[in-house]
Amino acid sequence: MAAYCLGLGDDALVYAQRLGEWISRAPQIEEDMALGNVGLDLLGQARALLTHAGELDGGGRSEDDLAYFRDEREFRNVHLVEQPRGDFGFEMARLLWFASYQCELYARLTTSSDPVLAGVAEKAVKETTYHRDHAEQWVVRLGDGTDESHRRMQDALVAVSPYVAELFDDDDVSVAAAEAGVGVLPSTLREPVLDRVTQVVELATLTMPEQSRWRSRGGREGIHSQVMGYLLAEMQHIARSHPGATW
Amino acid sequence: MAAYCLGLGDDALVYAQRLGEWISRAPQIEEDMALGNVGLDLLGQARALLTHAGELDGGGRSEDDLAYFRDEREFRNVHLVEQPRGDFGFEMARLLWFASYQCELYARLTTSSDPVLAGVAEKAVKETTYHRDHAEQWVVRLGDGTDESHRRMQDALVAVSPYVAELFDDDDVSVAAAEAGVGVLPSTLREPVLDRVTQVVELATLTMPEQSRWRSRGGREGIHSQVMGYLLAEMQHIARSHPGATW
Amino acid sequence: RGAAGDFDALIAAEQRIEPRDAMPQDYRQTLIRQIAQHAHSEIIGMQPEGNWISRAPSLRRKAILMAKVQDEAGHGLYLYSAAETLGVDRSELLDKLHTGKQKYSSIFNYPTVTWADVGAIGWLVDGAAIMNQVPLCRCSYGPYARAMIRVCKEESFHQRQGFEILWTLARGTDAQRAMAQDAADRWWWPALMMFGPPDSGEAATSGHTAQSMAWGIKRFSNDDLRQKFVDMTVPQADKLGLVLPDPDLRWNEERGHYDFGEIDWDEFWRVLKGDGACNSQRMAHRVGAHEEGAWVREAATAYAGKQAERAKGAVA
Amino acid sequence: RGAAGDFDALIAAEQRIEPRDAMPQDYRQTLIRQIAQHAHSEIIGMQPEGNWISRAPSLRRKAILMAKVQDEAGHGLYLYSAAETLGVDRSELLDKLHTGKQKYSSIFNYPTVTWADVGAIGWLVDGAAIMNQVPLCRCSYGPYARAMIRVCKEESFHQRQGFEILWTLARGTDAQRAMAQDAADRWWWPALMMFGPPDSGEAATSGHTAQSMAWGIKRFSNDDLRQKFVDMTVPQADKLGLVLPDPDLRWNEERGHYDFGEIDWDEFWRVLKGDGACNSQRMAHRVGAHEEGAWVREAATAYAGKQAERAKGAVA
Repeated sequence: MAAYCLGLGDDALVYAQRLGEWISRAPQIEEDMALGNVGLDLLGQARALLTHAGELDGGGRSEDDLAYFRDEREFRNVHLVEQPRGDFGFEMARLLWFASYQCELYARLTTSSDPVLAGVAEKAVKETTYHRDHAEQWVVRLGDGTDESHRRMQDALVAVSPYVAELFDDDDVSVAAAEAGVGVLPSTLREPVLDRVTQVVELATLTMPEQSRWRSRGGREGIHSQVMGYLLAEMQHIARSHPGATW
Repeated sequence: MAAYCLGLGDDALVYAQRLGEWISRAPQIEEDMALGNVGLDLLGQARALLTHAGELDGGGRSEDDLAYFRDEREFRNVHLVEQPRGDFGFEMARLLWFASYQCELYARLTTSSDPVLAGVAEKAVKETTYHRDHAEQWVVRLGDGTDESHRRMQDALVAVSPYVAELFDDDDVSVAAAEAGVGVLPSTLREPVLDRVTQVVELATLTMPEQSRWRSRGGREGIHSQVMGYLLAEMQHIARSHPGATW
Repeated sequence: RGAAGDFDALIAAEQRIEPRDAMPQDYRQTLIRQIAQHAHSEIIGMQPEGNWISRAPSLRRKAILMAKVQDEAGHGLYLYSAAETLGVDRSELLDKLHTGKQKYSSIFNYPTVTWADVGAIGWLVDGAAIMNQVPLCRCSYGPYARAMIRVCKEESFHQRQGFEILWTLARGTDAQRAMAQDAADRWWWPALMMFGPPDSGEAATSGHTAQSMAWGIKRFSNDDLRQKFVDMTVPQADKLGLVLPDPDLRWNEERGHYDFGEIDWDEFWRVLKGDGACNSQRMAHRVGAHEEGAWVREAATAYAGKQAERAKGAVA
Repeated sequence: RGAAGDFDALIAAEQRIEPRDAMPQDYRQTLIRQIAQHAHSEIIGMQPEGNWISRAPSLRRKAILMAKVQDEAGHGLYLYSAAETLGVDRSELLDKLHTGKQKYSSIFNYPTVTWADVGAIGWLVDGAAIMNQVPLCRCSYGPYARAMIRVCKEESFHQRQGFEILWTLARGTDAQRAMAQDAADRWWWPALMMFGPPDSGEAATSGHTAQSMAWGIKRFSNDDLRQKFVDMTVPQADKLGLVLPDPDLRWNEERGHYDFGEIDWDEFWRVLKGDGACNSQRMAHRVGAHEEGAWVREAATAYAGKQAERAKGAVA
């Protein structure tokens, strides 16, 4: 079960890392704040989940041990969250999918047989509902805004689409977690998420992209895309430069 | 004297790191090779100089200890070499200045009272002469090529110019090294380098940029520009992730 | 209220001027310039600390830092709103920032080269800012005063967090202690410069300072505020176990204040005029973000327009 | 030489065909396609290893890796030159690469996720490439054969370097050993796929393979080469102390070869058709570099033109 929590925690941690890059770079100051908020919520989720994973696996590792002293192959996040910051349209497309996924996921996890996980989920449902609303509003605004924003938003949907299927892959860990009543089978989230996103895309006068020729795979097994190593180098460098230090 | 060698070594190391980024990204395959060659030469210089610095300071540190386990504040390179990869014009402008500087520097260092440094210089003079020629040819080609390349090359000269003065700053370490007959006073290199670059710029139908409002300072005292921390994070991450390992 | 003559009476009575009150054109312009510069400083000030969000060495520190930088965005928003009550709008002020017609605090042209700088900014830069800002909570212009009350509350929270970062470092490994001391060495003098050039004695009775004081915008001279800051900060440095980089710094029993050394005003003017380590970087970053976001703002406007049309259509 | 009939005679006599010799159109096209694909593979092959230049964990390894990736650029150049002797030019071939009309080796669509992958590519991928390429040193087309001689010499140097990386890791810390084993686990099967789909027995006597063999371009079937590679590599893995990820791998006394398990050809076809981890990334990177460099190439051409004009002017 530790591995299951790690997967959810790493998704949140890595996406928080990417969202942090927006602060001071957003299209308007309100958005610096909003994206910072989403990032902070995710960072909070990550801290709770990594702490819990550290307790469950019995190795006595803290949230920081897990965030800063694991190697790339040990990170269990999906590829979607590790992709580099693109334009604002890309971010809203990514957030739309990710928050919609998290929303469904945490709603289901509130009844997890693991009370800690259920507690995290309880809080996260509210947060991710806000994130999803925020993304939905922007996708609609950009899709139904100017010609340029329509084009960019459509491009963003296409750019994000190869990373979506992986969210719903039933990896061994999730299957075991679902069987134990702790977790949720990812494939069961697909339909409600897809429905909701499809509605938003239509409302935004956009079209769902066709299935891309390739799709991401393997994040949950620690096979990441090329950018991940650089993300971790940046995130971990100071902590690893001072082994054993407290901050 | 260790600090003096570190300064020269760090210049070479950090610029080799930046040039390495060109490999597989150059405008033509010949240039992947040429920039790789320049990078390799600089890396060779860096290894010799860091090794020598490690011997001189008596701390028993190897080239890898110095490259991978020093913090940003301990690096003594100028800002010019740490700047992010720009377009090919930017790289040729940077290489023009840097190789011209190194060329003069190493020509003078062949008579250093430190025989190891003199030996490094002997080899480096040949290498940097080739680097300078390469940059000169490209600056002329791009300056006197198409309208676009002329404009880009002129922009590149402007972009690089705030980082040039620092090459010729007489920091305490260089002054001491020059007084001891080991090193060269940087300010004495300025005129010949400037003359040579000016000639190339004119031949290229370009104009020397005016003095910029600001100029870089402090690299030799370990005050670097913002990009340096990220460069080091990337360069050092794997080595620092495996303390004590051999590769 | 409302008549032109009331302004002087309100000021004399230490009452607040409110947006709809009449006010001298110079008072308005001075306030716009000052509030805008303050807002710009918050926005530009996100960058030096934002530089460390991705590399913060613990998740707790990362969360605190993200929240802090986000608060600065919030302060920028309150302050732009306060300026807007004076009849300008935010986009106009941002344009002035982007074209260099309005300034931001020169302190943000210094680079953040280690993690300890995040602590030093909190402790010293926010500390100096608070010293400047607390009197502004009693500023004669109401909306500015109220914004400052809110800002100051958050800033003092940030200042404590900065202190705590340095406290932890100063009690950490040798490398961490050295990092903390190095940060104090680099930020001390720039923090003192934040109060602006000397304006005590004669200087204080003429020019900008005198006028701003008469208007109840400024309450203390730069030098008085600087002295208060030094007096507050030296004992904090002792508590941290850090040495401030000034050999002339010592308690003067007679004055009841700390004496301190000469400030390098050449550096101050050099950085102010654009030759600081980060001036052009800060502007390029800010202008870059603004330009890259233009299509988003345009889309939001276009969408709002369409929605308004639709609403009209639905009503009609 | 020169008459059309000579081609068959030269081939029959195991003599080399040279650029000015007459040759069947199909022979020419087959060679162009094969040499171009080979050249493209060298160019695209710079990326997976180039990914580790900036992060190589020692300066010595960094230098070796930079030199290796640079060698690959050099191989690309020889091979494009060899193809050019057949009457195409490099930019035409690059366009075909960029538009997906010509392929590169599918192995480069696998990601390099750890430093050990640099070792595994040298050991297994270069090892497999050499196995494919050594027979090409005797290829019937002269320029290709000569290019291959040079390439093979450097490749076997690279292969030893890759082996040495893994050797060092396998004798290093626990984490390093695990990294080496993980790399072997991930690269073994893709390396076996590099020899292409099965073509022994009946398959070998028909289609492409048969024709290429008759022309002296191909000398061994895919399956024969694969077997040779397995036979060569298994003892090397033992020497390294790494376990190859195939439970069916064992020495078959009778055959005098190693038996090995079933290859997942579905994965092979999936990756070949574009759904590998890095297909689109590799192409985007390559096309991006080419497009970003367009202005440079145009400038070089324009300058050369001006120089030619000036030379003419000087002569006239």
